[in-house]
Amino acid sequence: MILFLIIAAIALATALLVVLNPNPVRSALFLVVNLFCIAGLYLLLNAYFLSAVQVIVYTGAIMVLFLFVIMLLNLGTPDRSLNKLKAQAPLAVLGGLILAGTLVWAVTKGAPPIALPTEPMVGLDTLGSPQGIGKTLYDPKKPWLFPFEVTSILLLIAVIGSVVLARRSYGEEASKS
Amino acid sequence: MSILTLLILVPALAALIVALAPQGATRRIACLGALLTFIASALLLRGMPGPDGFFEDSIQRSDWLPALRIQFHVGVDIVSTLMIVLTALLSVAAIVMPFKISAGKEKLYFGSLLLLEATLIGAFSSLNLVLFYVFFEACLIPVWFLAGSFGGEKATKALMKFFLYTVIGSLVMLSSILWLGFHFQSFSYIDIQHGLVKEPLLGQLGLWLMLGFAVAFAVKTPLFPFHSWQPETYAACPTAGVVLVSGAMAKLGTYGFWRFCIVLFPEASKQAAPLMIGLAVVGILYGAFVAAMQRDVKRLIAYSSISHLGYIVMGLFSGSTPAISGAILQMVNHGITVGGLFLVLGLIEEQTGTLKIRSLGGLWDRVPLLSRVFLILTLASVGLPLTNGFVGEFMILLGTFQNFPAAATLATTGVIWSAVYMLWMFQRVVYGPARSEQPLTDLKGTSQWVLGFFVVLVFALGIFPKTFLDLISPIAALAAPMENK
Amino acid sequence: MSEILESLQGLLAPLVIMVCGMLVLLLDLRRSAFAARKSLALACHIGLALAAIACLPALNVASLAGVKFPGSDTPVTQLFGAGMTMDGFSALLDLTLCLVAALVIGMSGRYLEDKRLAFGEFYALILFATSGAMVMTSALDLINLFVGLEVLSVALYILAGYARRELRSEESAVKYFLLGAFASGFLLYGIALVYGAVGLGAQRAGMQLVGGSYTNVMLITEVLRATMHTATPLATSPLFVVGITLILVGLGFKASLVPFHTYAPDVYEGAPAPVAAFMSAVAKIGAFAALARFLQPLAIVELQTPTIRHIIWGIALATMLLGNILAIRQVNLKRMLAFSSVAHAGYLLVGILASLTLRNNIAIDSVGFYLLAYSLMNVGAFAVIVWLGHSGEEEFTDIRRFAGLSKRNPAAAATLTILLFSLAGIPLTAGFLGKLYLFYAAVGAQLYWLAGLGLVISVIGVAYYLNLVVQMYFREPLDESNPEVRGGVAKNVAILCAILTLALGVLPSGILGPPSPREIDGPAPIVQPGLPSERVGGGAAPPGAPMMPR
Amino acid sequence: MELLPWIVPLLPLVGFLINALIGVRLGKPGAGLLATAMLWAAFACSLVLLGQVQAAPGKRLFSPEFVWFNADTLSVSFKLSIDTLTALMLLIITGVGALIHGYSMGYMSHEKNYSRYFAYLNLFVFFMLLLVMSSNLVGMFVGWEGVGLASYLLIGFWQEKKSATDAGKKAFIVNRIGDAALLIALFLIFRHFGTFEFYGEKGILTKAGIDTALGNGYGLVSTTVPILLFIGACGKSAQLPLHVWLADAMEGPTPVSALIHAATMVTAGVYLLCRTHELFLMAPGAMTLVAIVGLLTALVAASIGLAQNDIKKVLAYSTVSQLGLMFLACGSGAFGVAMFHVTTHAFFKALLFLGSGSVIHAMGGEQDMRKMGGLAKKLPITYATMFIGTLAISGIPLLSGFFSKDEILLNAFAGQAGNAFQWGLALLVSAMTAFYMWRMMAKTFSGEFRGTEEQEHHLHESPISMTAPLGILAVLSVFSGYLNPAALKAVAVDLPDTFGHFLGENAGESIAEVNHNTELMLVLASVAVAVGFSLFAWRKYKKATNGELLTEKQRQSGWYELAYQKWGFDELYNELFVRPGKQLATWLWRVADLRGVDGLVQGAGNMIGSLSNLLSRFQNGYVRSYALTMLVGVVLVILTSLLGRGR
Amino acid sequence: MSMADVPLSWYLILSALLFTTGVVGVLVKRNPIVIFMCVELMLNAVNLSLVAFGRYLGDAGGQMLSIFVMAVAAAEVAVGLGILIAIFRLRDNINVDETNTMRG
Repeated sequence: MILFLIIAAIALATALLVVLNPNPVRSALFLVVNLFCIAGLYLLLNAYFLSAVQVIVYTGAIMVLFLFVIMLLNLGTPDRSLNKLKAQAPLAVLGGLILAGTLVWAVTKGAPPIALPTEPMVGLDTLGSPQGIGKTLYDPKKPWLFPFEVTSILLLIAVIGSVVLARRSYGEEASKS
Repeated sequence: MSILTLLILVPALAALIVALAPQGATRRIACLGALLTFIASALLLRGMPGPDGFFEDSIQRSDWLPALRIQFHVGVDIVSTLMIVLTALLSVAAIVMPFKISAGKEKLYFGSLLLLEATLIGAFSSLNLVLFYVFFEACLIPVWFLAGSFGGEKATKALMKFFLYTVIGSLVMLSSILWLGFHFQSFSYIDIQHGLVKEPLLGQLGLWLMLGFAVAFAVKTPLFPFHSWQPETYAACPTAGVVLVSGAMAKLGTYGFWRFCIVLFPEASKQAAPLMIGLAVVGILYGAFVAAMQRDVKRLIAYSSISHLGYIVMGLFSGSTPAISGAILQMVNHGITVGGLFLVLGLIEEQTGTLKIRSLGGLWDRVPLLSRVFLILTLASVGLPLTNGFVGEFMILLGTFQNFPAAATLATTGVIWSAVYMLWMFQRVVYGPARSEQPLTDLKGTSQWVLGFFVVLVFALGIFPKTFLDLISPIAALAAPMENK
Repeated sequence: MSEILESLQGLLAPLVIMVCGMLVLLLDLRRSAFAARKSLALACHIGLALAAIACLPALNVASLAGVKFPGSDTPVTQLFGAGMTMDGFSALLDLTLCLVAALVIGMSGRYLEDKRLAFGEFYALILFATSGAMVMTSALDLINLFVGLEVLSVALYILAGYARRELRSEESAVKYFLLGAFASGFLLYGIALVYGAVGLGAQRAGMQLVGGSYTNVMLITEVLRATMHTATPLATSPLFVVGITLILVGLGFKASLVPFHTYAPDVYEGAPAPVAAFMSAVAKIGAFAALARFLQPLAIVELQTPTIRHIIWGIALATMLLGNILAIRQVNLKRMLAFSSVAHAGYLLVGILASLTLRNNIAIDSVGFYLLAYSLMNVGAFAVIVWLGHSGEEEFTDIRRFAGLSKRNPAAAATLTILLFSLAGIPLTAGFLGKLYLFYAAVGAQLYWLAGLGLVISVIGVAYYLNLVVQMYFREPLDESNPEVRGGVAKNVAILCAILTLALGVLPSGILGPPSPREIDGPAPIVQPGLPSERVGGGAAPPGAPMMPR
Repeated sequence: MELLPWIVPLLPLVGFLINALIGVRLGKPGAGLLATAMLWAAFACSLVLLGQVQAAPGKRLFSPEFVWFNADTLSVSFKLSIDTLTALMLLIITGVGALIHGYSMGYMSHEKNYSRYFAYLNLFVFFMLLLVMSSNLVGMFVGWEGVGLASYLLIGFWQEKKSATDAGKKAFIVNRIGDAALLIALFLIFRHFGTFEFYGEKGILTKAGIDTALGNGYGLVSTTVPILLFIGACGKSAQLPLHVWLADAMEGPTPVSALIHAATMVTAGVYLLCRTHELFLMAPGAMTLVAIVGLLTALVAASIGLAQNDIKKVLAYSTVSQLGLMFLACGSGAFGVAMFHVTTHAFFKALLFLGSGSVIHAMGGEQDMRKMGGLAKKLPITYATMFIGTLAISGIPLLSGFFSKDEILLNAFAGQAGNAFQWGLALLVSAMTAFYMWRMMAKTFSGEFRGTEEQEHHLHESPISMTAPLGILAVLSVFSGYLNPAALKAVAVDLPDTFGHFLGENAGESIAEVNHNTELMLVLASVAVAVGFSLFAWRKYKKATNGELLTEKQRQSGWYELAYQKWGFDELYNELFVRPGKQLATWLWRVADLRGVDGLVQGAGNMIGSLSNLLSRFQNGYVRSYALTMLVGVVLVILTSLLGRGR
Repeated sequence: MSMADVPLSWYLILSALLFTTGVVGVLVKRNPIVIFMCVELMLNAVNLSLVAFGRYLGDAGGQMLSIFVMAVAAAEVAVGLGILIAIFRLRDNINVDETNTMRG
C-alpha cells in the first residue's frame, strides 16, 4: 500500500518534470526514472517478466537511443522567442485538465472494488512468469500468436525505415545506370 | 430490345462515331444519326396505350443494378412520346441547319448535340426513377461543354452557376427518389405509382416528397425564382444548342412536374397548387416585363420563355382537365415556336454577326423570306389564334380560371405584355432602315426546307390541335381526382 | 498445430504479400539499377496477383458474417484463436488493396528513377503496408487491429518521408509520424479500457474465458448482450463507453475524420505523389474496415448507447462539410484531393452509421463498394499527376498549370475529367453509384437529415472538381508545351483507372452482386429480455463462440 | 349547298393565300384583280345567303361545323351562323370591301409591294367575315384577333417609316388590352354557361341558356360580363379610354383607313354589343356605362376634330365620335338604331375617306389641309362626291346620316335611361360634326391653292378605278337612309321601317316612342343645328382665304390648344403607363433580377468561399496546434459520450 | 499481503494521470524528440492500466497486450528518430514551430 503510494508519487512527479523542464536531456533522464517506477509497479502486480522487459527494453534500449539522438543532434534548450503559438500552452493545460478529470471520473466510477484472485506468490506458471507468458503466447486457442508474427514484420519495417531514412549517400548509388 | 433503347443508342453511337471520325465527315454522320432517330421516334406514335397509358410494345425492363433493384426500365405513354418526337425533331433541325462552325470545334459541337439528344430521350423514356435521374443529370454535361467551349472564358462563371444550380435541384430530388425506392422496395415508376394508389402518402410526408421533386423541375424549367442561370447560359450557348436546350431540355422540367408531381402525388400537388401557381403567375408577368427591356434578342427570348413556361406550369397544377391537356399541348408548341425562333436568330446572327437589338434592323426587304418566317414565329409566340400558340394558352387559361380565377385573370394580362415585348423586338430587329450595308443571303436550300417545316407545324398545330388532344386527353384525365374542387 | 495450419491457409492473402515483400528485399540486394526495377516490379505484381487469387474463394462468404452478429446465420470463420477472420467484406477490400498496390507500384517506377530514389525498399514497404491493411480488414481482435494498424502506419511514415532530398517530404513525414503516434496512444488507451470493462462485465455475467480474449469483437458482443438487462450493463459502463470512443478517435485519425483530419492535407501535399495516392486509398480502407467491424457490437444495444451514434452523426456531417468547404480554395491539386478525401471519408462514415441500424448487408456492402470506387478514382487522379510531371522540376500539381490542357494533352485531360466527374458523383461513373448506394442505405436507416444534407453538401464538391475541368477545357493555356514527359506506365495506370471507373459506373452488376434480402427496413430490435440468462447459461452460445459455462 | 356560308369567308382566304405565296408572279394588276374578284364573289354569295336567311326558319341558318379543340366538357368548333344581323354586316363588309379593293388598285398602283398589300387586305376581310359569322364566342374571338393582326400589318405597311410601324404596334397592343378583357369575359361565360355557342342547345343568347347560367350563379357576374365585353369593344372601336390608337392608325394607306378604320373593323365593337344585347339588357348598370362612355367619346373626339389640320386625322376623329354615338344608341337600348348608323356611316365615311384619299393622291401624299384649298375645280368628281358625303354625315335632312343620327338623338332623349341632358350633349356633338366637316370641305376645296408649285402642276383628277367607287358610295350614302326614315314621321310621312323590320329580334326591338309634338321638336332642333352650323362653317371658311379663322394669338388659347393636342391623352398615357412601365421593367431586370434573385445565388457561393478562407486559418501547418485540435476533439467526444450514455 | 488492498481504481487513476501528462506534454513541447518522449509516457500509462486490469481479472491478456505495445513502441522509436535525423540533415533544426511550409 505505502509502497504503491510512494512509487506512484515519484512516477507522477517525474512525469510532470519530463514535461515541465525545458532541457531535452533532463526530460529524457526524468523519463528513465519514471519508467523505472512503472517497472516497480509491474512487480507489485506480479508481472515479473514484464517488469524485467520494461527495464531492459525501455530503460536500456529505447531511452539510450533517445539520449543518443539528442546528443547527436546536440539540441539545446530552444529559445522562447521562437514560440509562435502563444495561446497553445494554456489551452493545452486546460484541455489536459478536463481530460484528466473525465478519465479519472470514468475509471473510478467504472472499476468496482473487487477482490484479487488468489494465486501462488512465485510459481512456475503464474501469469507473470516467463513460462506463463510463453504458454499463453503460443496457445492456439488464444489470438496472440498471429500478432506476434506480424510484429516481426513491423520490426523488419522499422529496420528498413531507419536504413532508408538515415543512410547518407543512398540516392547516388541507386541511380547509377 | 425496345425501340426506345435504339432511340437512345443511335444518337449516342453517332456521337461516338463523330468523335472518332475525320473532321470532314462529322456533319454528314451527325445528320444521318439525327435523321435516323427522328424517323424511328415517329414510329413511336403508332403505339397502343395499355391500361395505365404506357405503350406495351415500347416497354423494356432488364436488370441494371440488381443489388438496389435498379433496372434499365424504359417505356413511353403519349406525353413522353410527344416529348421524344419533339426532341428528335429539334435535334434534326439544329444539326441539319447549315450553321458555320468555327474550325476544329465540329466534333465537340455535333458530338454534344447528339449526346444531349440521347440523354434527353433517355430521360423522357425512363420508367425507373434512378435511371431517370441518371439521364436527367447526364444531359447537363453536353450542354455544359457546348456552352463552355463556344461561350468562351467569360461564360465560365455562368456555366458553373448553371451546373451547380441544376445539380442542387436534382440532388434534392434524389433524396425523394431514394425515400420512395426504399419505402416501396423498388425504383420502378409503375410499381411506385401502383403503390401510391394503394396507400397514398398523405399529409406532410407526401408534400415534402413532392416538393423534393418539384425543386429539381423548378430549376430545370425554370420556374420564377430559380431562373437566374438561364439567360446567361442561353447567351453562352451556340444558338443551335439553345434550340435543344430551350426547346427540349426545358420541357424536361415541365414533363417532370407532370409525371412525378401531378400523377404520383395528386393530393400533395393539390395542396401545393396555390404555391406553384403563384410562382408561375409571378414568373409569367416578371418574365414578360424583364424581357421587354433586354438589349439582346437571345436574352429576350430566354426571359420570354420563363413567361411561357409559367403558363404551362400553371396549367399543370390548375387541376382541371382542359388546362392540363392544354399545358401538355403547349409543351410541344413552345418547343416548336421557341426552337424555330432560335433557328431564325441563329441565321440572323450568322448573317449580321450580332444579336444586339441596337445594331439590327432593316431586314424586311433584304431577307424577305427569313423575315416572314420570323414574323410568323413571333406571332405564334404572341399566341395569335390559328397559330399553335393560341390553343394551348387558351385552354390553360380557361381551365385555370375555373379553379383559380384570380391567378388566371392576372395571367391573362400576359397576352398584353407578350405582345408588347415581342412586337417591339420585331419592330426594332426587322423593320426600319438597314443598319449596315453588308449583303445578306436569304433562306435557301436546307434552311428553307427546315424552317418551312416549322411554319407548317405552327399552323398545323394551330388549326388541327384536335389530333393531338384526342391522344392526350385520356392521359390528362389521370389528374381527374383534382377535378372535384 | 493443425488448426494453425488451417488458420494459415484461411488467411493466405496477407501472408503471401508479406513473404513477397521479403523476397523483394532479397532480390533487391543484387542491385543493378534499371534492370532490377522491372524485375522487382514484376515480382511484386506476381505476389499481389497470387494474394488476390487467394482472396477469391472468400468473396462469396456472406459478407460480414461475424460482424452482422447476431443477425446473419452463416457461421464466422475464426482463424488464429478467433483473432482473425476472412469473409466477403474483407475479401473485397483485400482485392481492392491488391489492386491499389499494383497500380501504385506501376505508376511509381519511373517517378522513383527521376527522383533518384531506391525502389527495392519502396516496393517492399508498399507491400508490407498493404499486408498491414489486410490484417486490419480481417481482424476480429483488437490486438490484431492494433498491430496491423501499426504495420501500415509505420510503413507509411517511412514512405511519406521517402523523398529524402525534399524538405516537404520530410516535413510531411514528421507531422504524420508525431500525430500518428499521438493518435495511436489514444487508440491504445481505448483498447485498454475496453479490455478492462469487458473483462469485468464478463466476470459479472459469470462467464469464464477459455479461448479468445476480452478484446475479441464477438466476445464483446456476447458480453454486451449478456449484461444488457442486468443492473450494470456493459453498454453504459463509463470504462466501456470511453474506451469505444477513444478507439473511434484512433481509427478516425487514420480515416482522416474531422477533427482528426488536420494532418491529411499537409502530408498528402508533401509526400511523393505515388505515396499520397497509396495512403489516401489504403489507410482509408484499413480504417473503415476496422470501424465497420468494431462498431458493430453497438448495433445490438443501440438504445443503450445512442450517444455514440449521435457523435458519429455529428462527425460525419462535420467531415463532409469541412472537407468540401476547405477544398474549394485550394490551388494545389494534391492538397485539393486531400481535402476531398476528407469529404469522402464523411460519406463513408454515413454508410458505417447506417450499418449500425440496418439489419442486412446493404450498408456494409455500400461502404465496401464505395471504398473500391473511391480508391480507383483517387489513385487515378494521382496517377495523372505523376503522368504529367517533368523529371527534375517539382510535381505537376498547381491547378493553374492545367489551363488549356485539353489542347496540349487531350488524353490526359479526358482521363482526368472522367475521374473528376466520378469524384463529383456525376451519373454513369462509379462515384455516382457509390454515393447512390451509400445514401440509399442511409435513407433505409432513416438518417433522412444526414442523407439530405450530405447530398446537398456534395454539390460543393461538384464545384471544385468542375472548376478543374473548366481550367482544362475552357481556359486558354499558359504555354503551348505538352507537359507529358514521364507518361509510360503512369499513363496506362491513369487510363486504366478511368476505364474501370466508367465500367463500374455503367455495368456495376458484377461487383454489386445479387439483390439483398427483402425484409430490411427499420432499426434492429433489442434482444428480448430473458435471452441474457440463457446466454449466461452459455448453452445457446453460437458455434465457435469462445465461451463456456463455468 | 349548306357549304355556302363557308364559301363566303374562304374566298378572301384563298385570295390571301394565292397572293401571299405567288402574288409577286401575278404582277401589278393581276394581284389586285384577283383580290377584288374574290370580294365581289363573296358579295354575290352574301346576297344569296341573304335570300336564304329570309327564307330560313327563325331567320337563322347554320353551317356544318368543324371541331377545333376539345377536352372533356370543353368543346370549341368553327361553326358559322347567319342571321339578318350577320347578313347585314356581310353585305357591308363584302360590298364596301369590294369597292375599296377596286379603289386600291388605282391608289396603290405605284406601290412596289402591291401583291402583299392585297394579300393583307384579303386576310383582313377573311377575319372580319369570321368575326361576324362565327356562331360562338371563340370563333368570333379568332376573327377579333385576326382583324387586329391585319390592321397591325396594314398600318405598318410602309415598314421603313418608324411612325408607321409604331402606329401599327400601338394599335395592336391597345387592342390587346381590350382582348384581354374579352378573354376574361369568355372564361366567365364558359364558367357559368358551360358553352361558347350563341344559339342552339343552351346557347348563351337563348332563354334556356341564360336560365341555366342564372342557376350557376351567373347573377353575381351578370354586370361584370357585359362590362368586360364592352371593354373589349372599346379596344376595337376606339372608345375612351382606348381610343388613342385610331388617329395614329392613319399612317396606313388611305383605302385601309377607309375599309378598316371607318367602315368595318371599328364597328366590330358595336356588332359585338348588338350580338350579345341579351346579356346587356340584363345589366342596366352596364348599359348606362356604355351610354356615358359613348357620349363622352363622341364629345371629346368631335372637339378634337375641330382643331385638326391633317385631313385624315379629322376624318379619324369624326369616326371615333360617330362610333361614340353608336355606343350611345346601344347604351340607350336602341341596338337596331346603332346598327342602322353603322350601315349609313359605313357608306358615307368610306366615301369621305376614299375622297380624301383621292385628294391626297392628287396632292402627292400631302395631307395637311393648310397646304390645300381650291381643289374643287381640279378634282370635280372627288369634290362632288365628298360634298354629298359631308352633307350626309352632318345630318342634312333627307340624306342617310340625317335619318340614322336623328334616331340616335331620339333615343338619347326618350330611350331606355335617356334624358334631355344626354340629348343636349348629343346635339352638341352633331353640331360640332357639322362644323368640322364643313371646315374640312372648305379648307380643302374652296379658296385658292396654298400648296407648292409642282404640287399645283401635278394636280389631276384620279383614275376611274378610284372615282367609280366614290360615285357608288355617294349614291348609297344618299339613299341608304330610307331603309328607316323614321324621322319623316314627324312631318307625317310614314314610310315603313324596313331596316328594323329586317333585323327583327337580332337587335332587341326597342325604338323609343314619344308623342308627335316632342318628336317634331327634336327633329326640328337637330335639323336646325345641322344646317345652321354647316352653313356657318362653310361661309366663314370660304371667306378666310388663308383657310384659317383664328389668329395665332387665339390659337394659343386654352380650349383650342387642348383640342389641338387631342386633350393630351397620348402624353398622359406616356406619363401614366409607358414611362413608369419601362422604369419598372428596367428596375425588375437591373435590380430585382440581377441583384436580387441572382444576387442570392451568387451570395450563397461567395459565402461558402469566405467560410472556406476563415476555416483555413486553423490549417496553419503547426504540428502542435493540429495536436491541440485533436485533443479538443477527443475531449468533446468523450464528454458527450459520457454525459449522454443511457441509464 | 500488504498490496492486496490497493484498489484497482488507484492504478487506473495513476495511469490516467500519467496519460494526461503525456498528452499535455505533446502539446506544449516544441522539440519533436521530447514530444515523442511524451508519447512514450502515454504508452507506458496504457501499459500500466493493462497490466493492472489483467492482474485483477486474473487474465494474461493484459500483459500480452502490453508486450505488443512495447514492441510497437520500439519500432516507432527507430523510425521516428530516423525521420528526425533525416530532416535534421536537410536543415540544421528540427523545431516543430518552424516546419510549416505547407498550410492553408
